[in-house]
Amino acid sequence: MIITALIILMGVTMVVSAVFALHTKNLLMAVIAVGILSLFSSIIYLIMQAPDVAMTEAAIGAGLSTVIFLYALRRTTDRDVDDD
Amino acid sequence: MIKRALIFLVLAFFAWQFLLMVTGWEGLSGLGEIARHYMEKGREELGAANIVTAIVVTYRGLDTLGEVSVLFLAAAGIGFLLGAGRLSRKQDGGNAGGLENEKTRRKASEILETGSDIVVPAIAVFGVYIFVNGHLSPGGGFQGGAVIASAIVLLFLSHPFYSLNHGVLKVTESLSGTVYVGLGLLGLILAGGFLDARFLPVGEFGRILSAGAIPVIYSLIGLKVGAELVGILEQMRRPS
Amino acid sequence: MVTPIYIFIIALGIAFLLPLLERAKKGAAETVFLAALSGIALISWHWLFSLLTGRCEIGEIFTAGFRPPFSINLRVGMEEAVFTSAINLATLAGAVYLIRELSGRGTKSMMLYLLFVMGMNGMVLTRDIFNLFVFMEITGIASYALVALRLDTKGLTAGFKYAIAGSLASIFMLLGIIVIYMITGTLNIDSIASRMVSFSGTAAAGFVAPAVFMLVFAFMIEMKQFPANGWALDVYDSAAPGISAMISAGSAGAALFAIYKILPIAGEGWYMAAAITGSVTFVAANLIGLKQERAGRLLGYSSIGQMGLLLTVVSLGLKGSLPSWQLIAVGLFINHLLAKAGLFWLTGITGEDRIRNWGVIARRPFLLMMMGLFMAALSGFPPFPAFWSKWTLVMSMFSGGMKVWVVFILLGSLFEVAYLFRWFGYAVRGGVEDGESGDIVKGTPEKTAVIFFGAALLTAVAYYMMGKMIDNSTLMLMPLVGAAGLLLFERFDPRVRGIVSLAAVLYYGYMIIPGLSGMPLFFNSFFLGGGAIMLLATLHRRTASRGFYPMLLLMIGSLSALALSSTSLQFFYAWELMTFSSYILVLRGKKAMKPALLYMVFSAAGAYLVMAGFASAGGTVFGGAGDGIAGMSGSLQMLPFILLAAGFLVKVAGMGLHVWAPGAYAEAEDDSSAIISSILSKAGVLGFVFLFIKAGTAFTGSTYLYSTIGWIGAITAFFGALYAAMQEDAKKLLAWSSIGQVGYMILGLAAMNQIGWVAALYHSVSHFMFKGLLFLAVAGVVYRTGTRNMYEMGGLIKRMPMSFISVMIGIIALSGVPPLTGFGGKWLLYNALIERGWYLQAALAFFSSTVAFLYCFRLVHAIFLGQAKPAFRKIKEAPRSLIAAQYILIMAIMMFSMKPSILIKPIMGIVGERFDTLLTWQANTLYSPFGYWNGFAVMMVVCALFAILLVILLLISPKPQKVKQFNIVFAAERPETPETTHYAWKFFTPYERAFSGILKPAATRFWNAVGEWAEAVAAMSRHIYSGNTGAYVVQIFIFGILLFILSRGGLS
Amino acid sequence: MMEVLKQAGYSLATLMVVMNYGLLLVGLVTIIVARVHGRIGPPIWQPYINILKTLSMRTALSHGIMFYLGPVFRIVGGIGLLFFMPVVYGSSWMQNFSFAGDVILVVYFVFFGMLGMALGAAESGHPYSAIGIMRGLAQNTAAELPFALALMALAAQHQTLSITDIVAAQQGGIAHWNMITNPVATLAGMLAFFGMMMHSPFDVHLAPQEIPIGPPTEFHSSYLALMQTNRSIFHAAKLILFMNLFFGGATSIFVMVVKTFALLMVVVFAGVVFPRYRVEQSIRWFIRIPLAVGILAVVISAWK
Amino acid sequence: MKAVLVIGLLLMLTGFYGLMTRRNMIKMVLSVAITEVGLQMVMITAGFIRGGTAPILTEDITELASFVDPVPQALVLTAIVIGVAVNALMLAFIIRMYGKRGSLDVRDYTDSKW
Repeated sequence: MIITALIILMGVTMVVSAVFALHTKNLLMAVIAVGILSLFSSIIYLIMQAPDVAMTEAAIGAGLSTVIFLYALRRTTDRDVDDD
Repeated sequence: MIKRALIFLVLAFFAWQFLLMVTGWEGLSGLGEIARHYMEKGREELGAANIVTAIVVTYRGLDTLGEVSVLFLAAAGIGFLLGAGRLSRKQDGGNAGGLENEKTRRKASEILETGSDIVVPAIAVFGVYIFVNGHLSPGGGFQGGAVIASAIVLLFLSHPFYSLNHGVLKVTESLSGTVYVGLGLLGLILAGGFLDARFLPVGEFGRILSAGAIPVIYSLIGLKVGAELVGILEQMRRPS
Repeated sequence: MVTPIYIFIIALGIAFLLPLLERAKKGAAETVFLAALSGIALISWHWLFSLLTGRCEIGEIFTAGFRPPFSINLRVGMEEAVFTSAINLATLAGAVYLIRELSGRGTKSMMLYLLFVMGMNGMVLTRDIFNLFVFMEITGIASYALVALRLDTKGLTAGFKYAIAGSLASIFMLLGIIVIYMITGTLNIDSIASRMVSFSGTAAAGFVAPAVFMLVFAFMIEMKQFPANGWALDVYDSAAPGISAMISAGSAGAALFAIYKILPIAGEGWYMAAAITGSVTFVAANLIGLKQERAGRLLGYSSIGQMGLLLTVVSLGLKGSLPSWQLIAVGLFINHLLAKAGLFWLTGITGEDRIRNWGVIARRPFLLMMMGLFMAALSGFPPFPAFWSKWTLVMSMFSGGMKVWVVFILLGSLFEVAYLFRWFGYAVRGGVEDGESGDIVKGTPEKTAVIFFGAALLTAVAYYMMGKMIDNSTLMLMPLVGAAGLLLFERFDPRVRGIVSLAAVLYYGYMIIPGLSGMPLFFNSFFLGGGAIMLLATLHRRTASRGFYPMLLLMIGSLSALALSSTSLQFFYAWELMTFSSYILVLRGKKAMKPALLYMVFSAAGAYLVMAGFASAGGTVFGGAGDGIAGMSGSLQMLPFILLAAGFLVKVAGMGLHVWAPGAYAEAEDDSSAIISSILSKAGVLGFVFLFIKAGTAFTGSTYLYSTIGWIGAITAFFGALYAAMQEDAKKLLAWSSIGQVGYMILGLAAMNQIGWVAALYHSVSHFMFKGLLFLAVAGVVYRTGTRNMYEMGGLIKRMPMSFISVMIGIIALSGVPPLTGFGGKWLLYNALIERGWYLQAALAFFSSTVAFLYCFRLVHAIFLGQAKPAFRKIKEAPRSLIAAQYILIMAIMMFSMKPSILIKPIMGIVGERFDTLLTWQANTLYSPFGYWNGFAVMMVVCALFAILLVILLLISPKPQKVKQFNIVFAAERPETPETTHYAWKFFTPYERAFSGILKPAATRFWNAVGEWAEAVAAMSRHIYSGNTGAYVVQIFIFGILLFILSRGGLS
Repeated sequence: MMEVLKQAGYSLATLMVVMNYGLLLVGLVTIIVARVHGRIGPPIWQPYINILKTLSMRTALSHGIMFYLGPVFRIVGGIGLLFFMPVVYGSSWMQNFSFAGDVILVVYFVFFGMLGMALGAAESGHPYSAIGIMRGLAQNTAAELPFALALMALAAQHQTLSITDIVAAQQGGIAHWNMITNPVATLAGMLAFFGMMMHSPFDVHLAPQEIPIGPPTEFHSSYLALMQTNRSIFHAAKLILFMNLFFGGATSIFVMVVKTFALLMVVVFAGVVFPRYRVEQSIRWFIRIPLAVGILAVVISAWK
Repeated sequence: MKAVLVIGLLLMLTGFYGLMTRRNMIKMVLSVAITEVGLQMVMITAGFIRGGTAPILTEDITELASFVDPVPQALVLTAIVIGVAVNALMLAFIIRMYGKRGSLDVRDYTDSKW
């Protein structure tokens, strides 16, 4: 029960951070928000009895992927463009 | 306006499709055919405790080889895109923002530098531990490789001017991959088929040296993945 | 057998090792790379060869030592072997082609290429659905990077777009895969397929349906279906041509194979949806391609179209609606693979993206020839594989009752023909628009070799398929063999080539004619004899005339094959060969770019109608082997009759469908015009002959159909004459005249009685003689004067008396004035029409022949009479070979005029007992139920009168004082510049004014409007491909919705 | 062989008769037109005088070979027209060479002469010749349209193309004439006839010769003599053709003279009251009313 | 565990939304990443069995039904790595494109069209 509540809580956070990532003007924040989202997902995997996946997601999805995004940001710009 | 309507239409349509999936979703009540087989026979066939590892390395070994190839390809592609030729914005007359050069890159703080010097080898060793124990405990080549790569990230952060020994990286990358393929070939020659890990004895359940060649293969995967990820990171980091 | 696992071992092993070779000796990496690709290719060929010769069974390969479904397995069956062999061949050739670029970019690009090849092999071989996904990703990622090989903005953008689209596809694919795994508990494609069936109709279906939909959706994106294919177009457009070639040829094929594996999983409900999607894509891509001006993108549209067509074939085949679909698919695929790659490779060699500038290739005859070959293959001309596939496809579709599909497929093909040959027209005739004209296209030796290799391979496959498909293939191959043999003489003097061709035609005729009888005898004697005379006329050529003689020989040969054909397929084969060769002949004219294109498009449309006609008759219009034109009887149904008649009407340029003819006849080279107009125009007559024989008059509605065709013939005759009278251009005049004259033949045939048929055949021969004569004479005049405008000539009788006599004899024969041959045709025709009760048609034909008088006079007056222009006061008589050919024709005309019976009697024999005998001979008099005609007596009376009166005139007239031509008095003054008084321009103004109401070129306007409309639709539609990745993403999703709706329609 | 020679002799005799008759007719028409215009006009034998005069001209110019051939073509056309047509029904010597061909041959022979004329005149190189030819050709071809329809109507009515048979079918009194049995076809034929006889109002193509230059004047001396002879033959032959087709033919020379003369008078009187048409006007006229009448004729005849 | 399923699908929808509306190429790649996370969650849910434990055998083998399905986990493992690899490649494209034009706006890269 608590676990379900936790999952729902994390889920809401994840969706919110996804929407935030898409709407924020600050690309750095957007990347970090997606990183957090990944991290939360790895926790959920752990809860779902998938430790291998959780580890992979944490290390690759949340960790290295975010770093790669950040490097990409550093080599371009962190300013957003206008959406129509 | 039309575009927004279309986007809304698309989202509504897929939401509806997903809703259909959610309402019809019953979840698994038991293991399916092949899952049952893996769980039941996996131990005696391969002797690996971590069935996910058994699947990844052996049963679906070709997938994993492909996966490694994908990573390899991505690294090659990134290397090709970012490595070849000079990255000059003048070609198209771009203006503001952009690339940093050596001057703008700040030196890391002393604490970080010192701390990382201690932590990086430890993390790397942890990574090795993860892939060596892949057949016993959660984790394996990918996770271990990623951990090793994180160690290098830390190194990059603490030593902004650190430059990797590309030769070593390249040799690791090449050899681990080639040996991986070679082991697969051994499986084809000595055991039941390509990537069959049983050309080495299955051994005693639960030991490090058990489960045939799974630990060896997974370790090679770990090295390979680590090398590729580091290569990718290095390419992404390098401001030309 | 070498297990195909080695494909992956070699690819991966070498790819992993390649980085280490970077510093090694120069060339080492390249050698290893090519060796690896060769090894991969050898493995697949080995399998293909073993399977073809039956040396081995289908190979099932298990990995990891476990049997499926517990581990991933591969399969090498016939299909897999064919696809991997083809892909590996193309990629190996592509690698050789690209080797300089790849090596210039370092080992990384070679690694990418190697894994790209491996990915495609995996996609074909694997039997595991998730493994399929992995190999798709490998192929995808490698191609994303390879697209950006040149590292230019366009390529990078395209790579990015490709990656986004690919990511979307993989997301949907995974979603589908996981759900399918969930309900079936397996990932093995074979097990899934069998288990999926049990879910239809159960409670789980509601949950499974979205997942299946997404799986199919994902593969449809990979198949680049309309409209979710903007990214793919940008990829073809932007990548290096060598890479585009590989993506178009290779990965598209692998994707096709993937969807072939996936569709059975999705279930039968999806076959229809996939087939419809494919057809829509085929039509839409080819339609939008019409507006395309850039070569790479044009090929992109074509590639996407071909993929759509292949998808249709595969889906319908899986559905069980297409009997021999494997053959169709393999033929289309290999054809597409080699031809498309070849064209992309050519694009790479010329380095010219705008098709308007493709004139650069014209200076390299070899490359131009290759281009023509690939074009022919891509448009489905024989003997290339697509021809056999398309034929089988249309046949199967008709027999399966899928007429609507045929309409769409033929429509799409027509668009494709239009834009491909538009491009080819630019290449041959376009010249170079802006600057750089000094550049000569240079291809490195290996690139040229690869292109030649592709063409040779295509030809070999064509030869193989031809042997399998067509009866009596040796005979049918003769025209091609002749043309190919003549290519060996290309370096010789044109006269040598001409003589060799002439000898070939004569020898062929000598071999073949003695064994013939009936209609084949008639038409073969006609085509070969006529061809020989016309070949004689071409001997005046002094220019290089590259490709002229092979194509001419091909055309004559295919006409002969047409008359010899004994099955529908043979007929259509010869028909298409004839179309292509004559197109090239037309295109050789200096200003022939547009007319040739128009000719090609109309001919292709006509050919498609013919093909559909054959198909709708169940492919059995001819009874079978040996049942030649002569042996046919029975009746057709309404639909095949209409389709075939419409197709042949295009060929004979029936009014309304004639718009191609004036340009094509007039703009071809002058001696080609003579051949095309006098001989080729009879191919349509041959078509009608054979159609009418087969159809008979017994079927319902035949009365209306025949009288419709008769009216079309009469109206064609009338308008042909009327327009001819209004032309300023001598060749256009003759072209219109030809259109009109063929109208008489159609009218005669449609009368469906003995007199009508004798009239038509007699008139065919007679028209050949006088129109050949006129065209050759005009060719000589044009050759000397350098202009075709009659008003710029005048008074040439003094300089070119021989040509003048030719023209005079020609027009007397043409206008039907007794005693020459033209009259016989007219007399027979009126009798036939009266017998049929077609009085109004007869009156119209009569009136047309009086109008013909107008242009006849105009021709002789404007060129030879009146005032000579100063510029032409010194020109010489036409070249000897032209004159010789003309006088052979004159002698023939005189002979047949003197004794019409020597021509009419054999024709009566050929027409034979098909109709009630109406014509009878008594001595030299020919009797019909209505009248009689003694050609011999008429000739004698006229000659006698002529001679007597001429003698009288010479006796009574005093010795005349010869005056110069310009010695005229003009309002009591000698004009200062008499040459300006040559009254020739707008000669028949009053006629033009009086008939202004019906002289409006309604048909031309109509077809122009159709063309403009198509282009406008294309121009409008292509704007959806805005180049904006975001928009492309939306399109992909929208496509998903459409696909869903389609599937629902298909399911219900 | 003897048969042929005999027939040739007969035909020559016929030719003589018709030629003289034609010359007289030309003279007569000239007088009539003059009288209508209120002039006295030349004597009736003026055409003979003209021919003799031109024959005796001593100066002659030649522009080239077609200058010879043109008039010859022309007169072959005229004589041929006559020769392939039976002049008097039932008369063995006035059958000419009608065994060689039917009405189609005859009507096509009309073109033969036209072509020759055109070729000869055009060689002169004078633009007015060309204009005259163009006008003549244009108008004549337009007139062929109703004529063709009328011919087809007759073919439909009698199911034959043989002139002899058509004439035979009309024997037995005026009620059997095609004029009565097929009035619409006759009307169409007559409308065409106006054009083909080149009398006013369809004589515009002769206009260039009224301006003192053009085909007939460009030809001169013996050439012109030949052509004027032909003109009379041609005239008469066309009258005979129409008489045969629509007015019951002739059973004797006398009937032939009466009928053709009457026929000519119709044309002449109809013509003099109309102003001259321009070429495009006359073409337009032919493709309206006569065309409609012709189609009606065919429809009615085919209906039976 | 429908909650995880719903979250996953919602994330996928969010990703679709972002992919369609965002003009910044980095955000497009982020959208792809979000979609992938959602997808992976759906995949894990597909292999989940109520009351099951992680598929790691111990010495004392318990009854088999108590494990969750290991296959989807293996698949997700592959999917994650592939996803990150592709995203990294896309970012490399973006860097290189930015080098050419100095813009991240996807609308500035419409050289080839129609």
